[in-house]
Amino acid sequence: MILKATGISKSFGGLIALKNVDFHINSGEILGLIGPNGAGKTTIFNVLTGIYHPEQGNIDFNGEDISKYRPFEICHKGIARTFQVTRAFLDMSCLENVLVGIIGNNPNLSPAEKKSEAIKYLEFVGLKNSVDTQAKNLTLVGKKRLELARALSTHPKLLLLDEVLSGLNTTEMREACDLINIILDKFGITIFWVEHVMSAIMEVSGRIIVLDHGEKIAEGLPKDIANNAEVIEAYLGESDA
Amino acid sequence: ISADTIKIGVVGPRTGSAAATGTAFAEGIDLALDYINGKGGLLGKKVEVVFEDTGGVPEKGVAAVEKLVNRDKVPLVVGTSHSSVGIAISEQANRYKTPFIIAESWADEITSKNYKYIFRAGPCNTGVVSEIIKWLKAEGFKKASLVAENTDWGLGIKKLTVEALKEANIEFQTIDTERNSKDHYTELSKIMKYDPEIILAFVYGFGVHYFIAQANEVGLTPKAIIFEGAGPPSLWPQFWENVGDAGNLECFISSMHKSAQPNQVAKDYWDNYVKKFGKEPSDYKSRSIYRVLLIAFDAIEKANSLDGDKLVDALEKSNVTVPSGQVNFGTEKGSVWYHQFQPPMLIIQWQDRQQTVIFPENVATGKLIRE
Amino acid sequence: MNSLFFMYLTNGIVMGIIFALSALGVSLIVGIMNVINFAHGELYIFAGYISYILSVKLGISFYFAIPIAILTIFIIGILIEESLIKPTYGNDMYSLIITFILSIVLQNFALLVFGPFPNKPPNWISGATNMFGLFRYGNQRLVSCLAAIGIIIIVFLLIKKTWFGKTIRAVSQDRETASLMGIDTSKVNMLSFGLGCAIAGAAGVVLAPIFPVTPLAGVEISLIAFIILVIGGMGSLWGCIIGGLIIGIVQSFGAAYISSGYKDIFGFIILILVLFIRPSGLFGRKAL
Amino acid sequence: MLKSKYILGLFILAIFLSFPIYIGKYWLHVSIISLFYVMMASSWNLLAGYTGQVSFAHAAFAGIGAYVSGIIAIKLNIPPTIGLFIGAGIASLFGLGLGMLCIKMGGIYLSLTTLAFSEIIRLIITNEYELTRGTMGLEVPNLIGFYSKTIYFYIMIAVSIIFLLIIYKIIKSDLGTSFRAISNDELAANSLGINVIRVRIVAFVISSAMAGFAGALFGHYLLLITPDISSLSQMFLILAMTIIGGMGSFFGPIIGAFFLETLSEYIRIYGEYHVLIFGIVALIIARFAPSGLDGIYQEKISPKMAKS
Amino acid sequence: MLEVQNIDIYRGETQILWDVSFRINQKEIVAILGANGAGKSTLIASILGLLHPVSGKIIFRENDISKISSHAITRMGIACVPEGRHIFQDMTVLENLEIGAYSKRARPSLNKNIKWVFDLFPIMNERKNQLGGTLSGGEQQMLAIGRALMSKPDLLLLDELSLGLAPKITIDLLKTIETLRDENTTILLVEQNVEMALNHCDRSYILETGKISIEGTAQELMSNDHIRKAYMGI
Ligand SMILES: Nc1ncnc2c1ncn2[C@@H]1O[C@H](COP(=O)(O)OP(=O)(O)OP(=O)(O)O)[C@@H](O)[C@H]1O
Ligand SMILES: Nc1ncnc2c1ncn2[C@@H]1O[C@H](COP(=O)(O)OP(=O)(O)OP(=O)(O)O)[C@@H](O)[C@H]1O
Ligand SMILES: [Mg+2]
Ligand SMILES: [Mg+2]
Repeated sequence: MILKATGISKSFGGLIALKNVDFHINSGEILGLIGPNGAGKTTIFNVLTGIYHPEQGNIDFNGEDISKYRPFEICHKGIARTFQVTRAFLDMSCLENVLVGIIGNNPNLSPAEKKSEAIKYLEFVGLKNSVDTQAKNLTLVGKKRLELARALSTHPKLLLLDEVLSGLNTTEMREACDLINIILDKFGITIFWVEHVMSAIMEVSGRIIVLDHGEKIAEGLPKDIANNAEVIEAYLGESDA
Repeated sequence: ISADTIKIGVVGPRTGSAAATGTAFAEGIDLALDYINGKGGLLGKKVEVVFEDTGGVPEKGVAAVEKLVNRDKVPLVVGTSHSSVGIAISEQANRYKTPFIIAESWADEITSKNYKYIFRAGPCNTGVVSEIIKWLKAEGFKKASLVAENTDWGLGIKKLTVEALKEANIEFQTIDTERNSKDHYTELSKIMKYDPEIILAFVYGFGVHYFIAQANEVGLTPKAIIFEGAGPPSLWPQFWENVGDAGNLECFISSMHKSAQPNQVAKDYWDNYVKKFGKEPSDYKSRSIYRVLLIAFDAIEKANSLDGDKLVDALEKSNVTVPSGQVNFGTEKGSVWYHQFQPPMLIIQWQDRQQTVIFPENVATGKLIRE
Repeated sequence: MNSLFFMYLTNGIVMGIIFALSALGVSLIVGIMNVINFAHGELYIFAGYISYILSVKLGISFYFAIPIAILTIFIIGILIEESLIKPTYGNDMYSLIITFILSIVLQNFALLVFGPFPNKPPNWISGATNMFGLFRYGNQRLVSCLAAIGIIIIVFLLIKKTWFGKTIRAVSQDRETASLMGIDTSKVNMLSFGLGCAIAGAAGVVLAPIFPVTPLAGVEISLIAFIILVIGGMGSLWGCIIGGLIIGIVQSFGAAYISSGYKDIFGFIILILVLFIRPSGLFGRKAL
Repeated sequence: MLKSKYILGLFILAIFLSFPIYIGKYWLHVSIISLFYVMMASSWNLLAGYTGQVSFAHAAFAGIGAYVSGIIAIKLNIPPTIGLFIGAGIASLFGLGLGMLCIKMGGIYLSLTTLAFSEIIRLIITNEYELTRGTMGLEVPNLIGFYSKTIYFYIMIAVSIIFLLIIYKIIKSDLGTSFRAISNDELAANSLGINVIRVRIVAFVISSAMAGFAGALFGHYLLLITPDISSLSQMFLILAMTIIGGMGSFFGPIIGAFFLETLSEYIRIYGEYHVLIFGIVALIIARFAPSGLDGIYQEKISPKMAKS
Repeated sequence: MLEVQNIDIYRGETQILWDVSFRINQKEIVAILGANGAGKSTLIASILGLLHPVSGKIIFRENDISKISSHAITRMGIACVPEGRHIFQDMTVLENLEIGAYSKRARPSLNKNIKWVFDLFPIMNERKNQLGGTLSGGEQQMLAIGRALMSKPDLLLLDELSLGLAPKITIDLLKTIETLRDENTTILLVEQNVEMALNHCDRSYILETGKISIEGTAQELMSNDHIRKAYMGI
């Protein structure tokens, strides 16, 4: 087990975004997180990465409680993420964007090493031709790829992906899913991801957690989740999509 | 040294909050140049003035002198109005061995340091305070509030006044204020509480206008008399607009009044001013710079040289007549009076928006009016 | 002791309201455009000068002088927005720098044109009122204070209750999307900057009879306004009012019981305290 | 290409170093003042131009450095050569405190808070008459045993070069990249492992230490320090120089400082218009050439020269 | 209703669209499909007047709108759900919706429309006083759609409708769109989920690297091999 969260609660004003949520992530797995809009998925990510501190509960990451750490400390511990609404450094080139992640975690490399590392990740996500492009000139999907490269460059043990597939067509989605599998296999990075695209999440994830109104309503293998009545009711709807 | 002109350096605040003084200086310079060049100049050369800005800030004053001495190579510098600027410049002028004649920096420190190259032909705090106390005694004031701005000048003159008031057995309270403060209700309520006969206000800035207007609002005047100890604020053009009827019966100190012209030079100055600028001088600062320039001209003439040491000799022996009388610099070391010439001061009261000289008695044109 | 205490309190409140009015214009512009108008104080001063010139030099009744002055500042504001601010949209820091330079330019311009003396339009009303038999208080101050309250209320209604208010906020947050809602964003920006300036102008006109204007007095006005802004929370109208009152009252009592020399410092001390306790200001929203 | 640039640089430096031989006392004085502004504008640029933190407290830090060094020289007889470093140290401590206070909010809050801070410093200097002699100004001792403009000139050059080297190192280093990342998106930088607050404060502390050192040096040169050193008009000059030369560019503030100081000598006669002219020049450049003189050179002149 | 005639669009120096032409008739749902970076969003931006074509024309109801500024275009009855949502972050949900009804023609029915949007997305009603920027991703998408509907547009442009929405919500929305069409709103849809888009549109255009490559009815395209392979992964 790489991460174990127990009794996480978080509210905004009167709104309870997370209510006593327990879950764990096994190392080397791909864990999916689904749930209706506003269920609290992104909030879980924000809590795991220290952007919010949970009001209750603790988060054990490799034997250490990280629930009070600040974002950069958590990153140093080995959790990286992408943002649902992308947050690239718009006035910097793709290369520099990735360099930031390397500087933050591996400051002792030589400049040349840093650069070649950065390029390696950009190539991996398919931005080989955009190394010197300003991030603001990328399309939405380009920005998502960049976020992925940046996240990988921090050498995480656990990678949180927030809707990286949205905005891709089916073919592109296939490629992306392959990429995710490679990240797990080649880099050995555990993955925890949020996605609304059922076909992908069911196929790629080993296990899935379902959240609704800040509470965990189901957990299990994809095929069980797909047939869980409560999940269908709250989230999937009865159609075939 | 330029072949055909003699350059004299003048420093004064042409910008900043006392820029009005700079304007007055410029007028005085014009008149002094008309006078000397009309007479054929000095040592057979035309006289030229380089007027540098101090902005009322010591550093800028120092920079101005740096330029006058090193770039324009003037033999002597006159002018300035802020005490802080005067102090800074006198250090530097003395270092450069360039004679410096101060017009309107009142701090005692300037002459009490007894620097060889520094002269003052204008009021010093000690002189001003003793004049004021004489007047207070003559009028028989018994209870005073002393309001002083929290600057070098304000604090300096406050200290002297406090000692003098104690000596004169006049009961008093002291209150500090900001030079440019606009709201004086707090200070005024404290004064109300104390209920003095006279308020001595040492504020060299617009603050005193607000003070006078607000004193009237809270009902402090006309029961008590306000005396303003810096001179110009009560003479600045907008005085009446700013204070309205509250300005009536206010008293202030000045070194010049139309009716108190001690000599022909003063009368000529007044007439020439009116002729040249088509109005009467609003305050005495144009005459102050005129005064020091006349002294400077005379010294160059007498020394027949532009050498600093010779000029100092000539200045020490000066007996030229200027609008405020005959100049005599003290030469005995050890006090504020060394190289100091104190022009006579007048106490003036606004009576129906007219200036009435009320002290000293020999030149008075009227009597102090109280409510 | 008691009468003094009430005098300090009253004066603190009156000054506080006056401060709030002086800060309202900047607060509005920050709130809706995310632009700090450093030249705020100078526009205030200019309005004072215009009303002075109209009423004293040209003998126009102040009933006319006041609206003319405010209108002039409104137009000046629009010109500033069109010529200097427009190109900086989206770059908060750059607009800050530009308006800072502008304020220095305007100060020195005023110094050349109007001279260094304070200028004061005539009082609207003379005399003083005896307050509860405890102390006397200048009538003009009371009237200016009432006018300030009036202006503050009008601005509140305008921003909180009208379409115009909603529109300017939308534009401030996302120009492009606002234009997709059918909003003419250039016009709205122009008008809202003009409005902020006009409020500065209104403050200048209302307060000039009590505190005559000088070319350099704008700096103090801006400083007080900025302190209020930080204390109250950037762009919050309520913050602006509460911040103004706090500064007014603290200054009044501080000058009375501690030292008049350090009067201006009390505001700064409050500022530091607030930053310690609530970095985003009393009414500020915490940015994510 | 690169080599010829170096040669040009060395050539300019050589001309500069030989100034005392032929430019005369007065222009030497002007050069010394320009060098002071080079230090101030460059260190301010490090903060404002590279991390986007437009601080208005830079002149105040110069004031702190100058007063600390001056006061301890007078009251405690500490030699000014050591005082310089103590002054810079105290200034950087204030920088640290101020940084911790307002850096979290960043942006406009930082600007306004630093503005307020600089006013506090000015007020305290003015009011703490006993210690600072208020507006009268504090007379401080010479840096070394005797007074020589030439020696001051060389000291100023040496310190300027050291400052510029440090700044250059910083902006080309990882710290420089972090600066830019933070000014782009703080949260994202934080999530990528950058300790945002620390990076910001580091920038703040370095630049205030530089300002403190420069201020102290300047004070000992003028032999006089007044509250004006930490006034808003000083701040305006620093800002105007940076803007005119080019904000966020390495050479910008250097060009700007020399440009404005020289201009200032030529428009001296127009006393009242002086600041107005500076302001208008700065405004025009800020509006029409936001990247300043250096930017104009890079965009317009340099490519042409490359072509021909 | 809308006719785009041979437009060329640049962003800065680079040309993004080449000689693009298409038309939408009244009461029609037209889908524009294409890979990432094909230029779909750019096309929407140029209809909205955010970008102006270098050559070619855009005709909306007999008016050439290719040189008009965007606020004027939207006032003519065009609304959009922009890519990336662009919610007014610091305004409440309710205020966001009200701003959607800014145009004169929409204001009278403001309250009615708000109710309609709340019926469509009940969660918006629950969150109505929350600031737009703090909504979850999907909630923001709903708000963006609601805001566009507030103006009762004649032509509705939807850039990536289903982005970030839960499957259930997406299904409901597509039904709503069909209802809207039946109520006389014309719809231009940009979608990544090609299969879904084709299931619900009348006609469709395929945009490939800035050029229209294929057009046809939904059924025609569904059975087009190239499309099945490149976009539907079949
Ligand atoms: N800063 C905040 N202030 C107030 N409410 C918030 C804040 N952040 C999130 N919320 C609310 O918390 C709830 C959970 O949000 P979250 O972003 O976690 O949802 P989500 O599961 O990621 O949804 P989606 O699939 O739409 O992205 C939402 O209703 C949202 O409106
Ligand atoms: N602001 C911009 N400046 C320069 N180029 C841009 C800009 N925005 C987009 N582009 C480029 O224009 C091309 C088309 O982009 P557009 O956003 O229209 O594509 P799209 O079809 O909507 O793609 P997606 O499915 O990723 O949203 C892309 O190559 C992109 O890199
Ligand atoms: Mg989410
Ligand atoms: Mg797109």
